[in-house]
Amino acid sequence: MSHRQTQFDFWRGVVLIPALILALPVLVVFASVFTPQVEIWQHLRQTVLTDYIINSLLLATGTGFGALVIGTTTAWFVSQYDFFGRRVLQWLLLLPLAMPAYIIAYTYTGVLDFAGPVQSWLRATFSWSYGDYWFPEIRSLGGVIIMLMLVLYPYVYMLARSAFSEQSGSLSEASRSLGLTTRQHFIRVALPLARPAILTGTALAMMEAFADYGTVQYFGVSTFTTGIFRTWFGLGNQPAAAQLAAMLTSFVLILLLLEHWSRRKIRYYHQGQRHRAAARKSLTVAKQVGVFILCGLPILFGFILPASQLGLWAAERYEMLFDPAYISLLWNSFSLAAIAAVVSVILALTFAYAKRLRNSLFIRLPVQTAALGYAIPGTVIAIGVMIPLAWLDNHIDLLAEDWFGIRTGLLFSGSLFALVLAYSVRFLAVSLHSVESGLARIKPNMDHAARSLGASSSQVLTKIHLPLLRGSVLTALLLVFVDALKELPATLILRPFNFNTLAVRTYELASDERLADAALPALSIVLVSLLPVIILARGLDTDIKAPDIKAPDIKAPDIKG
Amino acid sequence: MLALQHVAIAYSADTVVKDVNFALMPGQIGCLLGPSGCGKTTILRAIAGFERLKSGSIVLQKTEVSSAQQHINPEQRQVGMVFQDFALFPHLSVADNISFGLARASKAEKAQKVRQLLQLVGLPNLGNRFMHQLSGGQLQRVALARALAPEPKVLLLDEPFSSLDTDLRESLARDIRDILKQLNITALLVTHDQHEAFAMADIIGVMSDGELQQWATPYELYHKPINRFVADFIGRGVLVPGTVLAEGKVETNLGIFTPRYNNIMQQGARVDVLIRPDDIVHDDSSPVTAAVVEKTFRGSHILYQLKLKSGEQVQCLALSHHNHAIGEDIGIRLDLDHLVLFPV
Amino acid sequence: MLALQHVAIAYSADTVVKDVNFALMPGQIGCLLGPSGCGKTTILRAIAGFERLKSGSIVLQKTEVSSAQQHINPEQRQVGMVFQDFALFPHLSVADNISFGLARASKAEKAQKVRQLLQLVGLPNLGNRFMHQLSGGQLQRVALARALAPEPKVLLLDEPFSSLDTDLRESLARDIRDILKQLNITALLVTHDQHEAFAMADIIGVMSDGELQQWATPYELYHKPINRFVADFIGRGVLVPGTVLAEGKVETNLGIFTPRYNNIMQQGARVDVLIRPDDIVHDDSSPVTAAVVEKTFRGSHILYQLKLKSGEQVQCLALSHHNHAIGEDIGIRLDLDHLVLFPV
Amino acid sequence: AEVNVYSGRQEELVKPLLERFTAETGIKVNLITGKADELISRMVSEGRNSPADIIISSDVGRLYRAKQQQVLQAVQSDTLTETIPSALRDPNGYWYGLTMRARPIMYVTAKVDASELSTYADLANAKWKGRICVRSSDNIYNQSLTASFIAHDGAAATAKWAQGFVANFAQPPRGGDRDQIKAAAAGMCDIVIANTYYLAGMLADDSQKAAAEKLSVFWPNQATDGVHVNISGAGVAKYAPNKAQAVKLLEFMTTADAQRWYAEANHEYSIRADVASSDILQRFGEFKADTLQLENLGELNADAIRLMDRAGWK
Ligand SMILES: Nc1ncnc2c1ncn2[C@@H]1O[C@H](COP(=O)(O)OP(=O)(O)OP(=O)(O)O)[C@@H](O)[C@H]1O
Ligand SMILES: Nc1ncnc2c1ncn2[C@@H]1O[C@H](COP(=O)(O)OP(=O)(O)OP(=O)(O)O)[C@@H](O)[C@H]1O
Ligand SMILES: [Fe+3]
Ligand SMILES: [Mg+2]
Ligand SMILES: [Mg+2]
Repeated sequence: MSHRQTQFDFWRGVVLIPALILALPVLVVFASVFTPQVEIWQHLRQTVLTDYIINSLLLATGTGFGALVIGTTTAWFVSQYDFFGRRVLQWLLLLPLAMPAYIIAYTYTGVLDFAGPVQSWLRATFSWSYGDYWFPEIRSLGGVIIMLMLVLYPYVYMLARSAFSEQSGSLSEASRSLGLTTRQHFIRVALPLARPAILTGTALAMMEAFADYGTVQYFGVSTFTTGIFRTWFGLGNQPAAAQLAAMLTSFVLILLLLEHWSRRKIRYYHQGQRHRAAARKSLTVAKQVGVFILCGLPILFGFILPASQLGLWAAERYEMLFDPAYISLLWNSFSLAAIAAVVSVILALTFAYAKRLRNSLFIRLPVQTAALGYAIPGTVIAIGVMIPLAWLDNHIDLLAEDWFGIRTGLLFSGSLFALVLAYSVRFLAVSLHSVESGLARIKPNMDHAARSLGASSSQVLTKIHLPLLRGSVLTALLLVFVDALKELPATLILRPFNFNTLAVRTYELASDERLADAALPALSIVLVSLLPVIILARGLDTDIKAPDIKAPDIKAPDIKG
Repeated sequence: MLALQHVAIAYSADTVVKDVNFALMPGQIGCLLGPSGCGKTTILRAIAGFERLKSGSIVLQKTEVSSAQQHINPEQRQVGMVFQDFALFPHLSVADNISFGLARASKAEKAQKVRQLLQLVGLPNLGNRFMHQLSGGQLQRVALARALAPEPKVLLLDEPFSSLDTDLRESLARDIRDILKQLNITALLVTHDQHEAFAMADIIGVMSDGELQQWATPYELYHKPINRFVADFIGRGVLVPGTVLAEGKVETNLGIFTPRYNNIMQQGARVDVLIRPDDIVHDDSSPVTAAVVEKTFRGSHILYQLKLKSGEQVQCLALSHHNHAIGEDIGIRLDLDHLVLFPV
Repeated sequence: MLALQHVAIAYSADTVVKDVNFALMPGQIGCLLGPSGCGKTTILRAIAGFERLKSGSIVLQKTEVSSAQQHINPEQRQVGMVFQDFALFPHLSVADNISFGLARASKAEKAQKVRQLLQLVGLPNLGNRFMHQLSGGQLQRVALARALAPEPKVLLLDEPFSSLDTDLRESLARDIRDILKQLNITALLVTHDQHEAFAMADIIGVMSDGELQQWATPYELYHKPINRFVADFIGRGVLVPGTVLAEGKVETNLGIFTPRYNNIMQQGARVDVLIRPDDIVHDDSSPVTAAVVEKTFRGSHILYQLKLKSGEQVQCLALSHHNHAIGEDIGIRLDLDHLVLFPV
Repeated sequence: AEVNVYSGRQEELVKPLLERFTAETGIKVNLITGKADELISRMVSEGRNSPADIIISSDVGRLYRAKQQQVLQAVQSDTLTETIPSALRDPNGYWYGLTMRARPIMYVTAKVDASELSTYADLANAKWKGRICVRSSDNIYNQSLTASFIAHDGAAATAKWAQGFVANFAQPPRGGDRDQIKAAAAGMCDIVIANTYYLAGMLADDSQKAAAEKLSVFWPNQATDGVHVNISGAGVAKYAPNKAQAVKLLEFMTTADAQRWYAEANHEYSIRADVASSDILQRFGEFKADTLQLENLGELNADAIRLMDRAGWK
């Protein structure tokens, strides 16, 4: 009896306290609704609110849809078929994520806008002038959607890829024995089974689109995010800005709840006794070429073209490379992103597992709340992190002065701790959703079997789930790492003195419209992202390789669901 | 040692186990029989601690481990389980699966134990294989070995031999029974094979629809079923209508019988008499004959479905040398030792 | 209709099926028996098209679907399969799983078919459940219904009744046999239950270690096993040494027998005679007695292990009314219809 | 000794100066850059434990807000009061201007004659229909410009002007000041409103020079209030742990040397009369700057935004 008590408290404690801390910024935002700002809302409603809502929704759905289509298709081909170049494409497909959206926006604008080389050439060639011809306007809502979808589809791709490759071969055999072609199997079985993963990726892309500031701002599209900044900094009304953020978050919350509700009865683990991985199918040469081109397109547009443009710009400033400050920039970025990735994946594993163990509202609520942080613009979250931390620091300082006559100053805020905390809040959604969608594919009897053999609940996590979740955990690590690498708003505001990152550097130069100077750090973000990709690529690949009888390290390819 | 008291278990609103009571002494082997979906696995899962009780309690070695209020974690119960779906760990080799529960053992001890258990289940050379490289029956044996390895105080076996061929099943059942007895492990087995239950269990529970119908020794269960369900479920048989005469004798179309035990039935009461296939002995020389309606070849025997002159159908198990055609009339004789009656 | 010619199948370097040959006529029901791990599932998987052949060929309806060079995709074979591990779709309800293969049917037709099949497998009310809400036996029945729904030309059943209780198993086996016959579906069944094989199959193959030992009718298999392995694997029995006398008679410690069929054996040759438990009839009045060494209660019968005066052990299946204690001497009589001999 | 700087200007535009300061005084400088508003929020929540000694902003509105939020303290320094014109600093010494920039009208030399131009107000005239490029009203430069309009002419007149002005846009606002200049050079529009240092920066950049050369600067409102200007500036934090060093840094930034660096590195106008502008800036000619007390811009910023919202200035 006492055992049960302590266990219960253990998981509650392990989850509740960090989850509440992580949820705090989101709660700070939501707390704003208690200070009604009637007058300003009236103004917003009469003027710009409709625009904000429509644009934000279009932006998020457009981006989400695009990411879904690109990510799912590429993931399917990469996980199911063997074709020339698959091994390389498989991780190249992740790279566009490393491009800050506003940077890719700058590069495309540079090429495609009215003053850019393409249109200038057209005008010169056909002696047209402004208004004589139609050309798609890159700096438009449609343009933002395309830019965002080019850099955000990797969320869907990564999650779907591990979902597809972990699907049990026996299910595809079952549908084939019932006469389904591979395509029909994809639509009727593989896709619905990967649904949690795919929709999670899509939700991440949508949340990021909701929270995007740089691109919409540059393209002159008014969304909730630009509205929040305008209201906060321009109108100087912080509560109203937070209320806008709360409204935005509510949209996301409703979407997420609907999705969960619609599949509440479904489970995604395979009931079978055996875990046979599906072997990748081989293709004819012609088809290989087709698939290669198909999977290459997102890389071409999301990575190669913009990176070449950046490369051209950067070539002019290559001396910067030899600046020692530049090395510290690389190191800061890399180490911070690595820490953030590890911390947020550990948190995600703990939270997701606690939810699996005890599906109580007590645990679900704070965890879910914390995971909403992703939909809130980074600056708002950063302030939400800073306010409670500084409050805590100041109170510790006061107490210490009262009791011991010493001043402690700022212990947490303004330290790397604050930054890591902010990253955790911001990226918990990414890691948690990846891990959860993987966990849903492990059947509960695995846990039960281990526990009946005397493994404690935490041993189940380390000895059973972790190895089985390898694909999902690697995915989460990579996604958070890359995301953290280009994280800007929280870094900007929370970092300690004299601490710079590549993203900050890129942003400062780009915001001063010095694109050529911004190109090198921007490109470096991509290059640094390559490091973990290369380190983890082996793990990713064996992950989908149908294990062979001689392979000594078979992993969990088919706990599927 | 293991006692269930008024145990009820529900999935959401569905109560699938209702008021189940039974107890096993240390070292005793119990068995649950019952139709598919009657709640056998659910009971095992509750004992292992994977399902919570709606009401009632489960006591293990004098400790209440489950009740509506209280729930001790599975890993603290020392209850091993062979899962119906095996639940083997796909990321571990056969040997690692088996040694999984031997957390505290040394490397050499583990290897020794694994070798021993692989020998027992007849897979001596497959220690390095992974789960997707095994056949169904091999998987099942690995699951069995894994559950045996830590020598739990209580072992729950959910259809542990269902994927094995008869020979292997019987020899393995015998070996495992020996091990259980030797280590004084209390075991609860679920099986659909009644012969296996009879051979292995000290005591058997028959369940239906979430309720425990009878908890008794194999012999009692077969010969003194407590109700129609048990009579029907265990073994074969048909119920033939009859009437109670004076002195407790019973009259049916097949003749008049004297119950060995005193059935407290009123004279004139209408009853059903359970006639098992082995109560009807095929005897070519008997004057009573019946027509073969259906026959099933069962190796050593042929099971005949017979139609009596009076129209009633009964079954008869004859040695398979007596191969008669459908439609043929064959001689039968009644050899009714245990008269089982149910009031109509 | 379905023919395997010199089929060999390997996993990497391991050849697990070797030179297997058999054929089924349209509408015929075949069955594979064999010890766990002997390659039964592998053969079914090769017929369905999930494994490639190392050599040999598989012909389905006059088309060669598999050979070392050639491999027609599973979805083009119209071969249904009940998988040993069910492979049900966890994201679909029971009804949707069953109607999964009915792509071209209208909604009403699907609903009708699902209702009908759920009725058949005894799950009429569970159409809306998901897989995690079903018991093991219920899952198995859904898998069966799903494979039957599209009425494939060829149906492969891999231990389709292993998780069901005896009553349900028998009635379902009978119903499914009727359906197969009625729709003229060629079926190949794998089972570990020999009674089931006998009852359901027109023809049975016994496998061992990847090789097909005998392909024959149930009766032949039991009474004319082609080699010691089959004799041992099918039914029970012991081999008693004997010597061939003049005129083909055989002498053993149990007496002298006349084979019904002419065994072309040299006089004086040393042979083993297969004695099945049903060849030894328990007869209290017989002068020949043997001591009870071991007994297993099997419901309708008790299986006695007996020790003859000469030291040989034999088995005897006696009606369970004849309940004798271990150590007791009981009367036996030999009733040897089919003399099965193997040269030593 | 050290001094902690919160800078709303990018590192590129402060760090070299700070390094020079360290070299000259031996005072170590710690720096964080960011958006001024966020840095102010950070100072507010850090309260009395804030390590910040000095906050630098590229916009007077932010300095005004910092003062409002009470994170600044008044400091007096003769050097500062003497070198900085009074319009460019807080009357009480809460903040001091460091450099100045103007936001004039630029026109495509080939399509517009300078004589057609006069004031900002004139840009609402229908004759400019479809000929004006300007960036979004999200941008502080436009907010300040509108705020100065309100300060001079009142809200009603400004609202009317904004209506007409927005109606003349060649395209919905998008991109930055340089993008407007490039669009004009490429022929999309004839008139641009942009900060001087952007045009100057383009002229100094070989790859953008050709486009920039197609435009000329027109100084509007010379007959009336003068061209709209804004400043970058700095103030000393209320709880500055190193106040003395902070003041020293402020003073350093107003030295002729430092001012010259700004003039050359970023083409800004010095607050010192004795420091010449860069060559490029000199080519734009002399102008009369608006003498509006800059504090007003901060005060009216919110009003300006609402007004632009209503005018449909995206
Ligand atoms: N992927 C694989 N790699 C290597 N060996 C395998 C693989 N799959 C099966 N085997 C081996 O092939 C043999 C035949 O397997 P199969 O599944 O056909 O057996 P089975 O006759 O169906 O047995 P069971 O009755 O236990 O299901 C087994 O010994 C098994 O260990
Ligand atoms: N998660 C669930 N939700 C709802 N009902 C369930 C759930 N799990 C099982 N059931 C139902 O509970 C009943 C008992 O299931 P259980 O698994 O205990 O049966 P069982 O006796 O083991 O059957 P079998 O012999 O087929 O394995 C079944 O009718 C099953 O449908
Ligand atoms: Fe600027
Ligand atoms: Mg069960
Ligand atoms: Mg098998």
